[in-house]
Amino acid sequence: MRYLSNAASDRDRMLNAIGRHDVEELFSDIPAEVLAKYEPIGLEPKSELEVFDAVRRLADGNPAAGLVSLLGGGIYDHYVPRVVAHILGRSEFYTAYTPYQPEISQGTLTAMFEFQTLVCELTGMEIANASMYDGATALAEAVLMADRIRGRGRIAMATNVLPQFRRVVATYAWAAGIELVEVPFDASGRCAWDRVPHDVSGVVVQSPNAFGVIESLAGRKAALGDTLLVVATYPLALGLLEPPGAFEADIVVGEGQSLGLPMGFGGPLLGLFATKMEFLRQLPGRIAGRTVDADGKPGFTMAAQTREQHIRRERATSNICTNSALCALAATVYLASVGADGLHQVAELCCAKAHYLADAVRKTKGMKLAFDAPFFNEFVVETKEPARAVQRRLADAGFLVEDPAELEAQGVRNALRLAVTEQRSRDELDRAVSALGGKR
Amino acid sequence: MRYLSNAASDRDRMLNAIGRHDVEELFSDIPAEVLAKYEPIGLEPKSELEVFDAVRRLADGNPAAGLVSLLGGGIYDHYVPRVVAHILGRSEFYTAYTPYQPEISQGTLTAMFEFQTLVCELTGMEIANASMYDGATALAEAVLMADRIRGRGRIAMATNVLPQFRRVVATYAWAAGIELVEVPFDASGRCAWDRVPHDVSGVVVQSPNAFGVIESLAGRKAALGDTLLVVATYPLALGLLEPPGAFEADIVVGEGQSLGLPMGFGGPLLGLFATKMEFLRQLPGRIAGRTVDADGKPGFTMAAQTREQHIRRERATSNICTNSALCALAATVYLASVGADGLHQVAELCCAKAHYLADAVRKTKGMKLAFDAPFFNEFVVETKEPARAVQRRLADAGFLVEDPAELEAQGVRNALRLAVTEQRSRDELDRAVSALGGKR
Amino acid sequence: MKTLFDHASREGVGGLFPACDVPAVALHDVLGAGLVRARAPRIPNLSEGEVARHYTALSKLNYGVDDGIYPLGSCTMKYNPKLNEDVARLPGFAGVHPHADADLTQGALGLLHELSELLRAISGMAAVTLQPVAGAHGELLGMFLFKRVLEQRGEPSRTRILLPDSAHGTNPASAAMAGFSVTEIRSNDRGTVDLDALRAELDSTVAGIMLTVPNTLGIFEENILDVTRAVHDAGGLCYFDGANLNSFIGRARPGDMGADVFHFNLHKTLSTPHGGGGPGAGAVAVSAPLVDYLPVPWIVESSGAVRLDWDHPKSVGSVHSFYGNFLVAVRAYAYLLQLGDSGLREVSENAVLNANYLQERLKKTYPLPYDRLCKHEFVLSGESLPNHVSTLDVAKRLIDYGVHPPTIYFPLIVHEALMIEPTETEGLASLDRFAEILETIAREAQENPDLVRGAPMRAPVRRLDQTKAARNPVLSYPFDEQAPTT
Amino acid sequence: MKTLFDHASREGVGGLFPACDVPAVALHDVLGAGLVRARAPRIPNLSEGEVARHYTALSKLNYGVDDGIYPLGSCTMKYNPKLNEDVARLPGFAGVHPHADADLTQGALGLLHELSELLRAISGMAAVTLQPVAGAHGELLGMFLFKRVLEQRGEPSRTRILLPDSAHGTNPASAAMAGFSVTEIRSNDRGTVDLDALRAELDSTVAGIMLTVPNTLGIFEENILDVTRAVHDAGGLCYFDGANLNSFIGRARPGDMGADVFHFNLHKTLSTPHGGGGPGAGAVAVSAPLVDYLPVPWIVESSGAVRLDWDHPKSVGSVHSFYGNFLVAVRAYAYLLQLGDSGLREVSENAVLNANYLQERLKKTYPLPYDRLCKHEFVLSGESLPNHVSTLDVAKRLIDYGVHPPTIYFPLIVHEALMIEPTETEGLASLDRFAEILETIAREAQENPDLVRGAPMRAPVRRLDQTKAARNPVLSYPFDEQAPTT
Ligand SMILES: Cc1ncc(COP(=O)(O)O)c(C=O)c1O
Ligand SMILES: Cc1ncc(COP(=O)(O)O)c(C=O)c1O
Repeated sequence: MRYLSNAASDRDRMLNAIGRHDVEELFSDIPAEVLAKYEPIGLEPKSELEVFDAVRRLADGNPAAGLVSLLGGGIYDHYVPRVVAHILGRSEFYTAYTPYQPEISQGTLTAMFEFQTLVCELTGMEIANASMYDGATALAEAVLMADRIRGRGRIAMATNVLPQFRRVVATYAWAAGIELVEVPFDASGRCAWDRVPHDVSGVVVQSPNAFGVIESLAGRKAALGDTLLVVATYPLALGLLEPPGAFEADIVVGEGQSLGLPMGFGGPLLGLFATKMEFLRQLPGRIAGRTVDADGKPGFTMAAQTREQHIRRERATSNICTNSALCALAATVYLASVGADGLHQVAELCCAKAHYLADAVRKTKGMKLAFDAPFFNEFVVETKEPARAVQRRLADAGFLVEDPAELEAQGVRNALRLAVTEQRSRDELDRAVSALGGKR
Repeated sequence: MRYLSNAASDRDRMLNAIGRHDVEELFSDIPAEVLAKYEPIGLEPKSELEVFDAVRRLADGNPAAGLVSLLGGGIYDHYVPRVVAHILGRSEFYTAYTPYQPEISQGTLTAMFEFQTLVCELTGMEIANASMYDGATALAEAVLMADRIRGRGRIAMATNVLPQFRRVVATYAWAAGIELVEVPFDASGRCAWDRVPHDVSGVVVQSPNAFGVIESLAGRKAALGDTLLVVATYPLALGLLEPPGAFEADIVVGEGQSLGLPMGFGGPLLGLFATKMEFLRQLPGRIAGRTVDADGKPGFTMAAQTREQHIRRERATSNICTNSALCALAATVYLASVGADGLHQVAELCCAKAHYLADAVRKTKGMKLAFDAPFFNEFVVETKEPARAVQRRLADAGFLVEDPAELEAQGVRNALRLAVTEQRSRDELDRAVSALGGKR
Repeated sequence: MKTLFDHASREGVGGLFPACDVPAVALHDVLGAGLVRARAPRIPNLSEGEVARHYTALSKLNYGVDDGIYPLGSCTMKYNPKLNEDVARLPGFAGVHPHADADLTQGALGLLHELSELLRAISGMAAVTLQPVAGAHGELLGMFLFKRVLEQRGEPSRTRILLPDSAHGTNPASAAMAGFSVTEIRSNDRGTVDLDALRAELDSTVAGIMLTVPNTLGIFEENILDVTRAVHDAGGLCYFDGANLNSFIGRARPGDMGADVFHFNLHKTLSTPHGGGGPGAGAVAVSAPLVDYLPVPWIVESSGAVRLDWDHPKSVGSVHSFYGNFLVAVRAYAYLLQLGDSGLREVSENAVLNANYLQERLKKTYPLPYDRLCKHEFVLSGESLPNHVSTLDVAKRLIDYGVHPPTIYFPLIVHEALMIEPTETEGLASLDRFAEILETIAREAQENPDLVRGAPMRAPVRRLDQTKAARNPVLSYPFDEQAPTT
Repeated sequence: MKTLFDHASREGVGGLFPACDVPAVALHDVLGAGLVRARAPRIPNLSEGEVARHYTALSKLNYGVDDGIYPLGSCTMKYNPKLNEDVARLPGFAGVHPHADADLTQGALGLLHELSELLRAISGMAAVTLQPVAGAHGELLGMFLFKRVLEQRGEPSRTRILLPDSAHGTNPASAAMAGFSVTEIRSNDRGTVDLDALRAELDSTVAGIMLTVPNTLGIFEENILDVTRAVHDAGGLCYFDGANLNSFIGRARPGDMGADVFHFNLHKTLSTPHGGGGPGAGAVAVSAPLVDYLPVPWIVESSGAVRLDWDHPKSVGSVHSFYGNFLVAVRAYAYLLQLGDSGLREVSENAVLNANYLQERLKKTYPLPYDRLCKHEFVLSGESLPNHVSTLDVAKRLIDYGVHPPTIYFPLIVHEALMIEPTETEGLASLDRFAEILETIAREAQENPDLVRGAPMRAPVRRLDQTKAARNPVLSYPFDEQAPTT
């Protein structure tokens, strides 16, 4: 086998050295009846040439990758600067383990520290961890954390939070014995704050939410009292939008895919998690901190580890071990590459292009925007025709638009969600408008 | 501009520091009338996103890249182990210059030394240089070198050498005032040795030659006396074939593309150049040698530099400076990846598959092999029908086959050259046979 | 270490994104005042070259698998084939949105389906989900499944999870996150579960047991069938932590040992890279009675077409936004295709042979508390080192010799533990070199202890002060510590 | 340094290539005895991990542009954009066979055609060929063109090429390879061509002149128009070596200065990487009278289709197997698209500003023999260093400070030359750091000369013995020096 480094002769020498005659002796501690039951999986080994070919054929079997995407809902077709993959392709980064030995992991640790800083800068929060699995599990952990802090056994969550987030939160909360209270949205598509109950540990909103609508967060935290304000966000939009931290959010989470990750059929993703310094001891996940070495030279190491499973075990703030480190590095290199100016520019492009499309939709017969509220780069269109027919028409014209079933399940009928990124040209948008209106 | 690192404010500071007011002053030494004549090239700057898109569209405009290749003639569709590109993608290798400072270029120099060794092992020669531009210029330099050594002003070259090699040799020889004498091929497609004149500095043959035929080199050198035997070869075939060195060749050159380089529309390529130790002083190009450092520790550096242009100027053995270093690294990593066993295996696959196809061709009505002589992975088919019609039929069936015009120019009419590599499956070959025979 | 924020920012970099080809929007108008960001995030604007240099320099402060042996016990830091990286970057995979219609993503769905089937066959169990994205995530899902099945059985009072004292920290943490309490079962002097201690705990409050097979000492529970039978007989369920599957893959199946839930670490067993801490992938296999509870969406095939199936009312719900770490699954799939059946056996053969070879050699120098046949790893102790040299010192000294230290101070039941997993991809020459270095360090501990206690000397930094990091947490760049970035 | 051949080979690696799916051939039968290789080449069989580790380790012994400033004068070691690498690897380019029919390769042919047109506009000349693959290759082609045009003009007796004494070594070597003799023209005290010395040589044996513009001192020949006019008046031709085009690109054109042939170094001016010594690409532009002699095939466009045109009977022939270094051309093309007209001007502005800034600062510490406005580079002298410290010592000491030395001992007309080209992509902070280090070294030469003369201390190896390498050439692995590889 091409990846194993012992020759048959090496194996013989080693067997000899340990006083064994047959390699099967090494498995004598496995019950014989278990060994006897083993059945091969029926796979012939293949060469690298054949496997590359076979897997490439599967990749070619995804026409979606070549169509023009108007898909959003948490995952967006953003441009990734080419330098990102080059840095991630350095084996020192991608083949390393969690930096348990900081002295030979300063690359990973410095990047973690930068990532945390960037998340703080984007969200307006004081501390951030080194990543969670994805936005959905980050939110689920935020719910657990909020309830650990306030202990009321109940969390309120707006129903205009993305379905995939709500599903995961529901599963985690059920298992943890936390009751989830649904908060409806109002006619503008925004959280109906007056329906938030009082006796909850925290309230969860998303902004921009599942309809692309930006929630109005100003003054909410003051009204909530000690109920924790948990906000899920879209980090790229924060190049333009006032961050949750500016509205005194207590915990901010988000899906970081927009920051330099490929869509990758939905994984791996990047969970962002930020909070206030006062909650550090309740934070899930890893965090890098600055320190000094024996010579007093600055360096980085994992900090506040006593929260973590490998030390605190069943009393840890989370069970997370492997996280999304390399995705966090991608986000770090992405943000370093675009800089503050580029982040503003790309967010502005998304916003302007989405508004261009929305304006055209407004002028299209039989179409209107479902919600009259500010949005960033994504909005919901209500159609007179059955939405699925419109979706099909867009598909025939080469556009990817989501199945309307998901919006319908969320209570928005005959509607399509359209997302626009900096990758969409005016020409593509004009063609989409034609297709929406029934022209090709 | 994204690649420049000075801000406008930096430039102001620098101008100030050097006592200039305006950047245009820095160009005051260019005659004003020249500056005045300048005309912009009419190109708007584009963003990385746009350029990637635009260039990718050009790449998509090459359907040849997706068809099944039976093309050969010096460039072959071989499989490149994936590890090769990963190593070449390390910026320490690809962004470095020629190793003028050996102490911080041991990576490049060690790989050069390995490459030279590998070329010697493959060709059976004593020394090899660190690369030439391509096989054709390597052969041209070999012709110049042979004539430098023997000084007769005449070189004999077989007409069954690849046309692209012959063209380049002709240009170089003309300029150097060397007369080229053509040696015809016999009915078996091999060099007509009895037609080699006596008063030449060297005789050039290629094996396998432009028809895929393996030349019979045994005993030739002895018959030539002090006329130098120059052999162009196909290095991957040397996994199977007795190397030119075994037949006492004096200079061996070759196109190294088969060793881990993409076809790349014909460039960059890799010129191999090997010879006998006695001719070191006449060798063109760079060569790495082993030495020791100030502590006696072994290391590598450029050797025998007094042959080279930067020292010997107009009396140098060649003008070559930049060569094909990174391609030589690719070949080195390729050979390290396949090992002696893999090289034999891949050569055997090529050979077996080509013979499978040839056997089927022999059985196809209206087709025969043009030459009755041993071949490696490439052969010439004579067709009863016009060869171009057959080529078109193959093209319609998705096969790339060369325009018969080139063979015709070489004196082989109504014929197609077919090359087979390890990448061709039996199924593809069977389909090619059907298409040859008129079936689809 | 210079950070990103120590680089001077400059105006006018640009060049990544196109000029706006639609009418610009007045942000305050379209978004409304108060929603527009007042203060830009402090991210320097740099040229691409400055960015490339910064991160290239950082990369060189790291040690990766391509730099040498990386014998972290329990982590299976084996070689990560380059083929895997290439296939995962194919635009036909990387560029697929998870919400695209199934008929436009048959390649991706088909791969996920095929991989599940292969993993199912490897595990010998009834069904597999690829949704979990890490080992701990698989454990958590497993605990959710336990909870759901017990709920459905009308046994919500089964709230205790039993755990051997050698368990990885994620095991108790996962159990707790799912609302279970944890009871530790001590190991016997052979390093395996003490059957009597286990039986004493088996009552009607027991939800089940979490076992690591082989365990974190690298020891296979010979009486695994007795253990799982006892738990099942008592009405409990059996979770198998599969982090160490490389030691028996291709030879034995958890499904034949009584597992109800088994998690794979694709980033260990199936060679996908660890990425400096992630992303991973943690497929979960279940026994027949648990199938209905698997998370939605299922990936199902019928008459050649693969689709997402949401219609499983008993399902525990979802544990990930989409279908797990797809691009990691692509890598694992490519690896499995290369291995085939014979390759699976070669993996376990080499993993176990390498570990036993090293164990036999090193036990002459470092005490081996559980001296018996091991599987893919073994645990030495540094407690007998002279001159107050600790396991931590040995680890740091290994760095000076250019190799990565093993896992240290885990499992907790071995004092001053050095947990060594050479992995199957290491060759004899590399093992011998590693052993020699450890032997040299033992000698140094005797003859020149300061050298060991003061290590590392030859790393980018010397030993880092963990106490300071904990006491005075600096967790993001202290912009105010110095003059503002220009 | 461990070489590939120092690794132990092993049997049974395999796994790259498929099993043979056609009948095996008996080699001795199909090839005939005597043609089958008798002894396998000595190449070890290794696992992929062993190969990856070996070459990863080698890469770390190198210094690249991503590691810091690389101020090799005349080499333009600027930043190599990652975009370029990615587009060059697109399968639609990398997987195209040069013999595929033109209608199947319109993307590639179109790119070559467009790039030629852009380069033609930049040069202000009549036509461009992309066939040469390096600067020296372009020079050689230029000399072939001179030869052919003179032949056609019936002036074969024009056999002398004039060359300033500051010329790069490839210039005289190229002239000689094309059968010309070389006459050196001395520079005046301003570092430019001495017009009188030139005029004195201009007779009917002169084929032409090769000029480097700006020259290797980084100085622009202010009287370039006088020089070219004089040569033309005397019936000669003018070759411009364009290695230093980054100093005036976007502002001035060789076509407006009297050039008959001009070569571009795409791997210098247009940011394509140097690859440790190649591959490069060296497009050649010619004036109208020389167009007919350009090498075949031409790449011509008519009514939207691009094709190869072989029908140019006056052509000098071919200088490359195919169409030059296509994948390098792809990179250069992508770079040009990003630059646009404004970018071209920014390139020359920054190249020249950076060089003048450094020149002004460093001339206070190191003598600047030609003290005047420079273009993209300048040449200091190390001759006044105290305590027998040489330019070589300074270069090696720079290595200890983690930066790459400049070009040294070239051009030949400056004693102990230090030829410094910061390039346009370097930023002020990096320039200041480099200057500071050079200033520190000058101080060290005074105060602690052994430190400088003994440098480098902090490189993978210490100073290498060049004499031994020359006297006792070991040019390939000495297999016999030791026990044979197992
Ligand atoms: C035995 C064991 N179980 C579980 C885990 C957790 O796996 P992950 O890090 O993928 O969450 C690990 C990882 O180190 C482990 O070694
Ligand atoms: C002035 C000058 N001319 C010509 C060359 C030769 O170019 P190449 O190395 O591409 O052949 C160089 C390269 O160093 C150079 O600096």
